[in-house]
Amino acid sequence: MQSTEKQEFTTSRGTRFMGISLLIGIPTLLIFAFLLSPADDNMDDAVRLIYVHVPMAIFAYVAIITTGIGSVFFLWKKSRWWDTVAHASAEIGLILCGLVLITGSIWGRPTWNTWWEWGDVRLVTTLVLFLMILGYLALRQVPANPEMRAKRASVVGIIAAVNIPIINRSVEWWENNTLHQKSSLTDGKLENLTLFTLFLGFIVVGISYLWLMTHRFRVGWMTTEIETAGIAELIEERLNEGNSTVVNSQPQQKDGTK
Amino acid sequence: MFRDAWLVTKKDLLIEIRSRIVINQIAPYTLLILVLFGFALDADTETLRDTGPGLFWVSTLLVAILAIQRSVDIETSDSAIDRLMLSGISPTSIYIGKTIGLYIQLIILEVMLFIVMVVLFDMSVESYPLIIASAILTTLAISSSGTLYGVIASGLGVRETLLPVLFLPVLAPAIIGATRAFGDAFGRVSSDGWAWLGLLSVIAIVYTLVGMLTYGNILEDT
Amino acid sequence: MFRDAWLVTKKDLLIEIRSRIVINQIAPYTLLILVLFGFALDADTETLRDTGPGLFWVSTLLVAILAIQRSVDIETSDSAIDRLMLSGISPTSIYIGKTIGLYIQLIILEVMLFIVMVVLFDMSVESYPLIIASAILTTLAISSSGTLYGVIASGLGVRETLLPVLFLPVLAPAIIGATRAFGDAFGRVSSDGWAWLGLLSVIAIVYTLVGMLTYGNILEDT
Amino acid sequence: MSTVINLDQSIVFLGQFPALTGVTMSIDQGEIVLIKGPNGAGKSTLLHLCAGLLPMRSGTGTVLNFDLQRQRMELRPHIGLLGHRTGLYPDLTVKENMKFWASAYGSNDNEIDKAMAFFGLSGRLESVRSQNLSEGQRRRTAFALLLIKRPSIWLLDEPYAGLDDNGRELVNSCILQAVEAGTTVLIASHQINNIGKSDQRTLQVKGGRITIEPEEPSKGDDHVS
Amino acid sequence: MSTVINLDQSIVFLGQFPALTGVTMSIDQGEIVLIKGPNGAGKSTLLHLCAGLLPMRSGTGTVLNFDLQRQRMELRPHIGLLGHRTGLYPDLTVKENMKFWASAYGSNDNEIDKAMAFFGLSGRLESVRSQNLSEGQRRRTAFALLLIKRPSIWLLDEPYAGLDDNGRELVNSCILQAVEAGTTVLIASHQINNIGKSDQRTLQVKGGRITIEPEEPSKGDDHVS
Ligand code: HEM
Ligand SMILES: Nc1ncnc2c1ncn2[C@@H]1O[C@H](COP(=O)(O)OP(=O)(O)OP(=O)(O)O)[C@@H](O)[C@H]1O
Ligand SMILES: Nc1ncnc2c1ncn2[C@@H]1O[C@H](COP(=O)(O)OP(=O)(O)OP(=O)(O)O)[C@@H](O)[C@H]1O
Ligand SMILES: [Mg+2]
Ligand SMILES: [Mg+2]
Repeated sequence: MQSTEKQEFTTSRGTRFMGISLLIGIPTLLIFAFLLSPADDNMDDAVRLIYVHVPMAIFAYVAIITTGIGSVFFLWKKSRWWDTVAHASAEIGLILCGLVLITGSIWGRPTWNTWWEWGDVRLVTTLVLFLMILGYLALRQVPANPEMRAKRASVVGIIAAVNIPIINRSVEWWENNTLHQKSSLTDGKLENLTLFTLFLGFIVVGISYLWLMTHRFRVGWMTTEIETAGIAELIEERLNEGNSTVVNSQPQQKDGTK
Repeated sequence: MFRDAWLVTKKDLLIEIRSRIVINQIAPYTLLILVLFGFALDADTETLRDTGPGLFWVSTLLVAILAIQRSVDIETSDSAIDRLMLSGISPTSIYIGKTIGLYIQLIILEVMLFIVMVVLFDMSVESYPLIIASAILTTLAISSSGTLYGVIASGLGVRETLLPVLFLPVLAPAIIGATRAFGDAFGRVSSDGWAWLGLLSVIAIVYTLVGMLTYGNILEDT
Repeated sequence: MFRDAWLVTKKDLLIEIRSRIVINQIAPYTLLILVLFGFALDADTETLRDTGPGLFWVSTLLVAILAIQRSVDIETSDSAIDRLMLSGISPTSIYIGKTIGLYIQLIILEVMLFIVMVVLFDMSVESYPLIIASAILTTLAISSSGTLYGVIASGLGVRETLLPVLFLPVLAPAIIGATRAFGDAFGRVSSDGWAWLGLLSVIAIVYTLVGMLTYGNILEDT
Repeated sequence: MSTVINLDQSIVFLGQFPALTGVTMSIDQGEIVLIKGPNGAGKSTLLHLCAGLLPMRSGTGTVLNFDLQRQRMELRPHIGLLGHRTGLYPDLTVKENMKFWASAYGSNDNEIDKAMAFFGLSGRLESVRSQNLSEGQRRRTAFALLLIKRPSIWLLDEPYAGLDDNGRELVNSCILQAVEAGTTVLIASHQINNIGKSDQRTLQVKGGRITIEPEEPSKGDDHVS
Repeated sequence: MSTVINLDQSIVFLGQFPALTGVTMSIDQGEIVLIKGPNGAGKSTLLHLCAGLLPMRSGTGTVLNFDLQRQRMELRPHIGLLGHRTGLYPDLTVKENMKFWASAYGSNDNEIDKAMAFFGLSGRLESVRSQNLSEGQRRRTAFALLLIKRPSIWLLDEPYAGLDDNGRELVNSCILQAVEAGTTVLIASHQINNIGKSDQRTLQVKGGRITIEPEEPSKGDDHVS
């Protein structure tokens, strides 16, 4: 973090490393997904979406849970660091969650013959999660006292995080009524190469998450830094205003300050 | 702590009795919703009865939003909130008190709504205990998260709009569960309604706890 | 007269934009109502589509209540109403202005709600002219009676117990008519939707006239 | 000079409570009348009655020759009332508030600027939402609104509350200037006893009724108590 | 005597606006401090800060030995604040308002009766809803609520606004009595320059900062500006 104070950009050795790994990882994933891994027996080529769909779903959860943890620590330690973490993670969570919805819909079109199914629990709960994050970010956008806003947002973040288990377990609870895949990972029915590609997917999405996180965190940190830097100026203005009021109302008085 | 909470509850209920905003202005809408749906779907009363449970909870939730806003307005309209925060009543007590106040009002509304629905839609109840248990838990989830979110959405200069945006997704799982439980209690679906009570209790308890723990943090900076 | 009315409208809309009951905040709200309902009714999308028109108007009405309350609050919260009454703007202009302000907000809301509903519930429209005509008339009925009702309900003058008595019977026929018209436009019911437009226009016109004629009397005694 | 306010045995009820219990007074054009009286005496109610904002239960009254029983609507545009509450739109900025009312009153931009500058509301404050103003700034805005309306009668309810020394002077100079131009000014205030003009009158309100006529009758008329 | 309020370079933001731009002051127990300054100077904000109702952006401060950064919650019960707005529940009667707060503060019925009688609120007014009170009656009620709370610090923001002569005297006598008993009183008011006690201090607030220390330092301490 010290480095951010000196640097113009949000890059550092760590993120550059991650960036480079992504440059290598993403093409590799694509190659494995589209060329090397086999098509599924009943899902055909559409199965290839699983390599991004599932990792993104998992990391969407990770992102929101990170937001929750950041929020708890912010309320506890009152440290801006945690607040910035929570905020950054939520934004990435929103993107991931949105991508899960999109890839899922694209996937659903050939496999279930529909873009969207209201009766499906997984779909609806994922949408609900998406809306929760949207609400969180809407609250963060409100023009208000930053401290007050941060506290309120933390509470919303915590509530969103405690909903993750509920949303995740929902498939089990709603069992009778879902089109959506049940844990095919744990069934152990996947072929080796498929499994490996999926594993690769996890790693790539994971690094992407970390990479985005660090950048977004630094941007957030710098934003507050800039705001803090502006304070002196605002205060100067305010003091002058005080003086000018004095001049207007009591012209005989020469010295307002000190 | 509970003495203070009860004070706050009593005060909120007294204000409601005096101003009758919830009863006179909010309650009629729930009835209107049911009547409208009755007409809108008339053709086929089976459909109507199938929608009954969902309709019940969706309208309860929407009316709850109005009631929550009212509960916040009571404190903020002439900045009584300042005095409340200086009063020495702990935020947890305020939270509990306002939650109970809201709870009581919502339960009364639900009873009315329920009676009207059963009569209008001609529905028959198979399991009253299930109805009562799920209503108790869901209303707790609504009022505990509502009290919390009401104050989160207030005083930001954004007015009413933020509340539904934040509040509805958080309650969606509870409402879904409650709808299913009611569906079973009315004999409209074949799922096991009692299984849903587990979900509902988890949600109700978690929200109440989060509310009790974090309400103070929010009040700190009003 | 219309210049003054337009002033009032502009002012109300500006306040709405400032206090951010703007498109991007209403959108999630309406979306959520539909999502919740979509899930509450679960299983069967035919049922969902059957309820679509009713759901549309019920949600519109609910959001309208918020908007009406807000429209009244704007004037009464810090007794701006006194200044308004002393301003020389005729009560009829105030009434028209506030009605138009409400109307514009509701129409925007309805367009969004409509799009979301058609997409989410996967509904197909058979007759756009019917949809548009009935929406225009019903919204006029809601906003004209809502403006009038709002000022009555705010405790200005007449006792507030009058309000449910006045408003509900007043709007129920309009909403029912609109639901039927929409039902036909979506091809969900076999009734003749255009026939309902007659009822809707009568209601809209009568309410607007009554509002224009009586608003002054209500304001006179504040 | 012509009589602009004339009340005879006016009784006004607020809810079930007789806030005015028979007020008889007459006020001439161009007068400054100070209304004094303990809390709850009925001063604010009296001003609202004169503004045509309250119905009379019984009695008769005319303001600017409009009958208070039948012509309140016609009377209102000629009245400027500054109440305990400022009646600004909290979500709008000071400038937006001014602009809206200016177009309602038919005042032009020049008048707005002058009034705002006069009350020290130019510059930064123009674009502050009125909910964020300090108490005194809010009252200054309310007074600026009164200025751009240019009514024939000013009814000021505690006009000085919340204003600083400078603000009070500005208000006083406004009042004196307005009276010069023929405006009639009624002031209900606990804070002052005279506003620096000799021919002002003081009315004492108590229990919803005017109790004592001032010992220094200003123009030898028969202002019956 | 012990210092009850101590602020060092306190900066407070309201939204994006620096309402206090670095306030440094220290106030001893039992002092009466008059806070003066033009409209919008930051007086109300300063009082809210001392009440623990606003977060400090930077600087340090203690009130009654509670840290203003970390212990605002603990501080608040010891503060009595009378703001520009009275904070009564409009739908409840005067008596009901009193009773609710009394039980929150742990005061008994006797204290309620005494406070209400003292401010002339007994009798008819007891059962009037506070929304129907006159401005002065509402402020009297707010003051009565302050009395039954018995806080260690009184923060009075324009306490005299809307009060009649009698009301002002009552308030003054309350203040003097409270100070005798060791209460510290801060008053922000445009209306008075002294409240009849010789060892009061005056602080001048301007542009969100304390500008001039009074020439008559009350107790020889180093109240740095
Ligand atoms: C809009 C539609 C969809 C959404 C919102 C969605 C959402 C999700 C989510 C949140 C998960 C993570 C669940 C977990 O592991 O806890 C997931 C996993 C998964 N999804 Fe989807 N999905 C959608 C469509 C589809 C479709 C169409 C298919 C394939 C036919 C599919 C197949 C899978 C599979 C195989 C998993 C891994 C399940 C596991 O191993 O636990 N999804 N989806
Ligand atoms: N609904 C009501 N029920 C009972 N009393 C009422 C009601 N409405 C108003 N009052 C009483 O009517 C009187 C109104 O007086 P008004 O506001 O005119 O007083 P005022 O002279 O302006 O006082 P202040 O100096 O405090 O502003 C008050 O005594 C108030 O208690
Ligand atoms: N959100 C905001 N944006 C801009 N300025 C603001 C905002 N909130 C408050 N202010 C300004 O902060 C200042 C608050 O001052 P404060 O209310 O403390 O003044 P005061 O000294 O009590 O004045 P008064 O004598 O009028 O009561 C005002 O100048 C106000 O315009
Ligand atoms: Mg008054
Ligand atoms: Mg102030």
